[in-house]
Amino acid sequence: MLEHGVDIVLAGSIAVVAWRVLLEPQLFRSMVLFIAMGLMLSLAWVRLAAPDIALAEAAIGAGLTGILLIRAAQTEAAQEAAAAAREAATSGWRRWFPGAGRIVSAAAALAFAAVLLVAVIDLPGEPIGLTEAAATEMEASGVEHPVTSVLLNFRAYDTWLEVGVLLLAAMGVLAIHRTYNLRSTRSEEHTMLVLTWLARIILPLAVLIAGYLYWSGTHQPGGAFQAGAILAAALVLMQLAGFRGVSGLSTLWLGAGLMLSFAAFLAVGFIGTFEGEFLRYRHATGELIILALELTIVVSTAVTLAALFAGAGSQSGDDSDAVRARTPPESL
Amino acid sequence: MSSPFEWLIFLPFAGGVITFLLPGKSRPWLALLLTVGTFAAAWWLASDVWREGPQGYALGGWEAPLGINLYADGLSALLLLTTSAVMTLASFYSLGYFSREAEASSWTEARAFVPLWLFLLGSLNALFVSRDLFNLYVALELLTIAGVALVALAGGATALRAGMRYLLAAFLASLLYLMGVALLYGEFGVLDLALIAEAAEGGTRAPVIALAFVFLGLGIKAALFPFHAWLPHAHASAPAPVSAVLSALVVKAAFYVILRLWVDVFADSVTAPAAQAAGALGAAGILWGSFQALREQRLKLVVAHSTVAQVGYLFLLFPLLTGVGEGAWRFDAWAGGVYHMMSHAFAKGALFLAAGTILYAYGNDQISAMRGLTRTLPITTVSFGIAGIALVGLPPSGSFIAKWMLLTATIESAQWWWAVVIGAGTLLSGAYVYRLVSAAFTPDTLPESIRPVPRVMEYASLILALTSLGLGLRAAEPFDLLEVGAPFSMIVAGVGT
Amino acid sequence: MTPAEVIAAAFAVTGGIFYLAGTVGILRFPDVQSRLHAVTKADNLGLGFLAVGLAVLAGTAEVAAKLLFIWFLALAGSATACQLIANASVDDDVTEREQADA
Amino acid sequence: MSTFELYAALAAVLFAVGLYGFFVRQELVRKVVGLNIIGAAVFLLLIAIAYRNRGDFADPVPHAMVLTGIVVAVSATALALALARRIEDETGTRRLPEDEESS
Amino acid sequence: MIETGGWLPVSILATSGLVGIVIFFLDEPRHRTRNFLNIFAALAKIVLVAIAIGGYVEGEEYEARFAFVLEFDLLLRVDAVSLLFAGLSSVLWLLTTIYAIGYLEDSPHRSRFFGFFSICVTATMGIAFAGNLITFVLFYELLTIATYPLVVHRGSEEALAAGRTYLIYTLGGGTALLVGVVWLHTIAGPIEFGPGGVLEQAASGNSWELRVIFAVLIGSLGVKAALVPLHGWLPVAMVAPAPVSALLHAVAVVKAGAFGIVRVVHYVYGSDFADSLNLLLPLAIIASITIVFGSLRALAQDDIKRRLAFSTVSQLSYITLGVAIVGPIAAVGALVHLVHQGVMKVTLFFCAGNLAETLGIHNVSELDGVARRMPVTMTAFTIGGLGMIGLPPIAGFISKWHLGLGAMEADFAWVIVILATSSLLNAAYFFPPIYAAWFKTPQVEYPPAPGRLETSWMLLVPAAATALMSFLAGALAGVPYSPLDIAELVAEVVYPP
Repeated sequence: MLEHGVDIVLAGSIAVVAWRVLLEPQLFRSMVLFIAMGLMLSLAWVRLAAPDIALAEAAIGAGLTGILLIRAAQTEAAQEAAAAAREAATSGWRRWFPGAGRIVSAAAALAFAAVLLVAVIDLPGEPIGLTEAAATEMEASGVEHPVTSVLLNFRAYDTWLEVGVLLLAAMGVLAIHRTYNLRSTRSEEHTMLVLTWLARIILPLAVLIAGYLYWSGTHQPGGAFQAGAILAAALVLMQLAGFRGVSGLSTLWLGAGLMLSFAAFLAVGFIGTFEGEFLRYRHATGELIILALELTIVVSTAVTLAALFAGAGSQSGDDSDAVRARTPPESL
Repeated sequence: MSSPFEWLIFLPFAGGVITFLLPGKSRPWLALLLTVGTFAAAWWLASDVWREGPQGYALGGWEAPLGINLYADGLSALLLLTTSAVMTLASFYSLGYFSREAEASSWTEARAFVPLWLFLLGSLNALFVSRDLFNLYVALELLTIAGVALVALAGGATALRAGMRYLLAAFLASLLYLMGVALLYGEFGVLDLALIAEAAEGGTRAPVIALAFVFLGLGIKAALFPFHAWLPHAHASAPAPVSAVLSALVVKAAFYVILRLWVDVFADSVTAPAAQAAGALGAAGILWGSFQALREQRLKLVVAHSTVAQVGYLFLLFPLLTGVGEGAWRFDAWAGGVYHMMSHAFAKGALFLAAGTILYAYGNDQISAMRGLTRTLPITTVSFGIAGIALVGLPPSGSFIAKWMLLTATIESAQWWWAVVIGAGTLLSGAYVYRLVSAAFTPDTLPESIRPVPRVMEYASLILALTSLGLGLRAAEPFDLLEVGAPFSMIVAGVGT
Repeated sequence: MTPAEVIAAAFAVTGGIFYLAGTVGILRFPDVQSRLHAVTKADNLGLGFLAVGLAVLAGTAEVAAKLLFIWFLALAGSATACQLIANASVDDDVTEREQADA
Repeated sequence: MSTFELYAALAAVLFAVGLYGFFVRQELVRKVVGLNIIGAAVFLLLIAIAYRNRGDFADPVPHAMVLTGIVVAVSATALALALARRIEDETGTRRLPEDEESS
Repeated sequence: MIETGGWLPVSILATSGLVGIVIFFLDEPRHRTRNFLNIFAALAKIVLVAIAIGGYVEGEEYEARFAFVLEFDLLLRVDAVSLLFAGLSSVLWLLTTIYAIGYLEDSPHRSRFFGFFSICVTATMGIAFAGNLITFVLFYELLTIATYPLVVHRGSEEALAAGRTYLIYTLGGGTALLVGVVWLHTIAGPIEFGPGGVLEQAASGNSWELRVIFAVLIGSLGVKAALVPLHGWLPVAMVAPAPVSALLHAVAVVKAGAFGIVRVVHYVYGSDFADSLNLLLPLAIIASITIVFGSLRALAQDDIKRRLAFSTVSQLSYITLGVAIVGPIAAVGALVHLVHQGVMKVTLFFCAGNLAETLGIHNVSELDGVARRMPVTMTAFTIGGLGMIGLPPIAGFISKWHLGLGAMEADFAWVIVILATSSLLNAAYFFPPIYAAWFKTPQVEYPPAPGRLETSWMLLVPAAATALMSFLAGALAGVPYSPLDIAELVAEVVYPP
């Protein structure tokens, strides 16, 4: 009974927090709630025996997405009061049926949820999946940890394209801001002394933890993306603490960092074709290649996610006052 | 690198990476070189498919259930050829299009354009040969992000807003699709299309709700009628070569996935009412797209709205295939639909490139401003006229044959109302093409400032337009290629490499 | 219930009590600074007890060390955060007080 | 109510909340948050299915899918936020015209 | 692909087709080369058609077949009725080209004009030599596309409005034709024209379906053949320059419609089979209504070209009437009228063009005493007018005579009444202008003729030549290789004795 109790409380609280994220009029608070929801979600992953995903969720899902949203939400603070007031006035067809938009979308959302539940219920009784297939083939993949073997051997092509997505997002952000590097992002000059002190202590530790996670990925939960995310957090902390961080990189170095992993996959794939298919590696050499690929993923993910963080902020405008953005006094 | 699949995937992405780092002006030329290389790879794949039937490829050496398979039959070979051809000509066009701003600010559109452009090509290739539900998701996502970045490249409030709408719609659509994939994985425990097709045969295990999610997501990406609002401004405000490729290829990629799932994989699970609903939405799309195209004042917006109409046309295919019993005409309908996709790709590409040239020369693309076009830009007028003919589906063009096949199917399957819709679609497209073409015949009060247009831009759209006519005259080979591995024949699981 | 489990449970309960105190503090205290006190001090202490409890349960020294290391990181993080929030909120109070006086 | 059904139900609830948020909320940042919540719902369903198929370890394929999904979600979110930021620089408002209070 | 003798029809098409494309790329001031190319192409075509006639009579077989798509192939085949139409068009093309060169002396866009002019003739030849329905539809639609730019050649608001109505009618007709032909194909498979009709054996559908298809086909062809409710575009299209109205709206476009009806009735359904489905009687009724209606409207027109346009509407329906009456003599009457009406109407349009070009006369009321100033033009006009009325020995009499005989033979007594009344009406609207021109005193002083001739020779010679041809076609009808002789040849093939 207790065992279920935890799940029920956790699921219930995630749902409540998600609803609060939605309802919260002040954007900054809703973002903080979103991060809280993300952390609770990573607890849910632990409950569902998915430690890798828990790590990724905490690091990327809640962590980095959270700070991206907060960075984007910063400049919003000033307009928040006006926006809240305007919230009531809606436009177009919504004006003639005030609140119609809400009712209709609420109905649609509930309908979708109900349909989803029905679909879940009539999934076939006995579970069907690829667990045994993965178990049998894992030996040939060169790593002991199932998720890493799937991610970096059986479906390495997907991971490659996924790294491509990350690279493309970075390219897109650079194109949107019409710049080749992030030099123009102003790092905060007059930050707090305590922050710089924290940075000095945390950064080496962060590199250590990332290395540990990267290394353990081959035989126990961990892995490249999670390690990369931690390094990205370190880079962001550097930037916030007044050091140059990723915006210090020149165009060439930034470009190299961003596309390192994608190019590595291409090279490995190309070599693989000589003795078989694209991206083919097995057994001992497999493990070496996977480790190499994971290293490039760590570096590229870190640089890319830090670059995306810089991109979310304003390029030209200076953000110094934004750092001390405070939630405006309770309005409305 | 002994198989065309490898080259098809390797070339564009390798090009994207190299051009991303390579400084300097040589980028558009490298892009052109790589698109031509990809065309050669597509030709190589097509000849393999033509000689030896459908081709398979197991990535990383891992066979179907665990690993990801690539697969190419007549349909994907043909679409790959179309993709690389249109992309090559659009790259050829972009040589001229981006040359004008050489002296502009330190950041040039051209430098940022090329890597995104090659990634777009790479993701299209990856999508057309993919054989795995989740792999399709990642390819679609790559396509979306490249597309949004390219739309936002034009800068300015309208382009950014259009890019935002496009991204929001596509992001939601991807998540709906992924939800569908999750349910399908729960049902079949496998991600490979061939294995799912085998399991889903006979319609005993028909996960209707999962399919609903998948088709809803893909419908939004393909700009099916009620979900088309994001398309017009996104395609109209992008730089000219981008809007040509978006309308000609990217929208079709989502439709290709629907077609592949609907006809090949879940042929027995899709119901007749669903097909009729898809047809009805398609018909509504035709009417709405044409109606908007008739009202619009800006040239590129008219062409973008016509894309919504033509996509609606494609969805007429489904009621002819499902729930009408076994019939020889089903191949006609299917081949007709695919052929319409191809010839529309070329015609729409030419139309958008020509519109881009006019915008480039006249500075604005108001239809009323298109005075004396025959005098100032004769070649563009010719390509505009030919592309218009191909769009309406008048005889020498490929879409005439497509319309012929679709009409045959509607009559043989005794669904008259679709014939009426096809007729109405033709006349409406005739109406808005007339609007554009007649503007070119207005008396020659020459506008004051005409910016000289690099020849390469005009010839690129002309060649595209002529190809869409060529499709009409030389239709025998494409149809024979289409018959290789055509549906209505059971797909053998784990096709040999 | 082996003796280790009993000790661990005791530590966990006390940790829980401190968390409870911290939460009540947040809800009850009037302004930002006092709430900061509550959350930083009480919760960290709670976390410490929890970590020690788990370390006892952990068995191998390596896992215990990791747990304490986690506690140390959490301490550093929350201390800095508390400083930053306090600093930011100081400007607030000034403005609030001015508004109140004016 | 097994763990699978519980978390699948949570997925449905989150899906509804996210979808509602996406439709109703007009600010672009909030729409992106809505989408992230929908993403969380999808991943929950996937991992619940993986949990159901568990042998001596949970089904690794959905795990790989979710990991890829999270990374894709963060990149799409980053792109959306950059776009939102640029739209705000260009037009001064954080909303799309059709959501804007039509003048 | 091309069997023996296939080169002939292809080269007949190619002469005007290639020349058209070459002329497109000639820039404006190159008059000499353009005129030379035009004349040379016209002469070459006449020679080739003559070879074809000679060869056909000796029993040569000329057929060119191209694989088009799936089971359809493009077929160009020489047979009796195609020679009739091709002969008429090629001869008149030469004369009209000369006339056009003179008429458009210094107007802009002549390269564009002559380019499209040649493509129109290519389309007409294609229609003539089409061996099966799909080729016919292909060239039929091509004709629509090629004629539109000629109608709007002047680019004035009025011309654009006329172009729009023209497109609405013809595109609508084209779509209906497509639906009808596809429907027929679904029932009877690919249909090749066979004298005496092929549908009886091939068709499997019930008679009702065949009736509806017949109605759709005749309706769509009726647009171009200007049957009553669908004739609206013809008078409006008169705003086009005179050579366009002469060749296209008196010969090429309208004859394509009439020729189509001949093909459908005699070479697809076969008149006996059509009669058994009692389809011919309603066709005859519609034709008669058009004849009377056309003549009545012509009476009320003051503008010469509009009067001639309405006279074309009514004269065309003689052909449809002749086709609708079962019997070899009526068929001969219809076919020979196809040629005679073409020649006479071209003469009248040339004269109208001359009057408008030299003296600026557009209305019948301004014709008083113009014969003194322009005797040759008015003699040609008189010959044409009297021919239209049906007075011997001019060509018109021959066709009306055969139509009357055919009607008597098939005991359609009321047709004689129709023929009589229409001849009276023709007299009513042709005599007044002729009388006024010759016998009334001119109200206004006409400017004296510049040179020896009343107007430039290029305008005069074609008018005189066609007038002479219509006289000879009537007087020397019995001569072998005369239009009557070939028409009788066709009738023997269609109604085997």
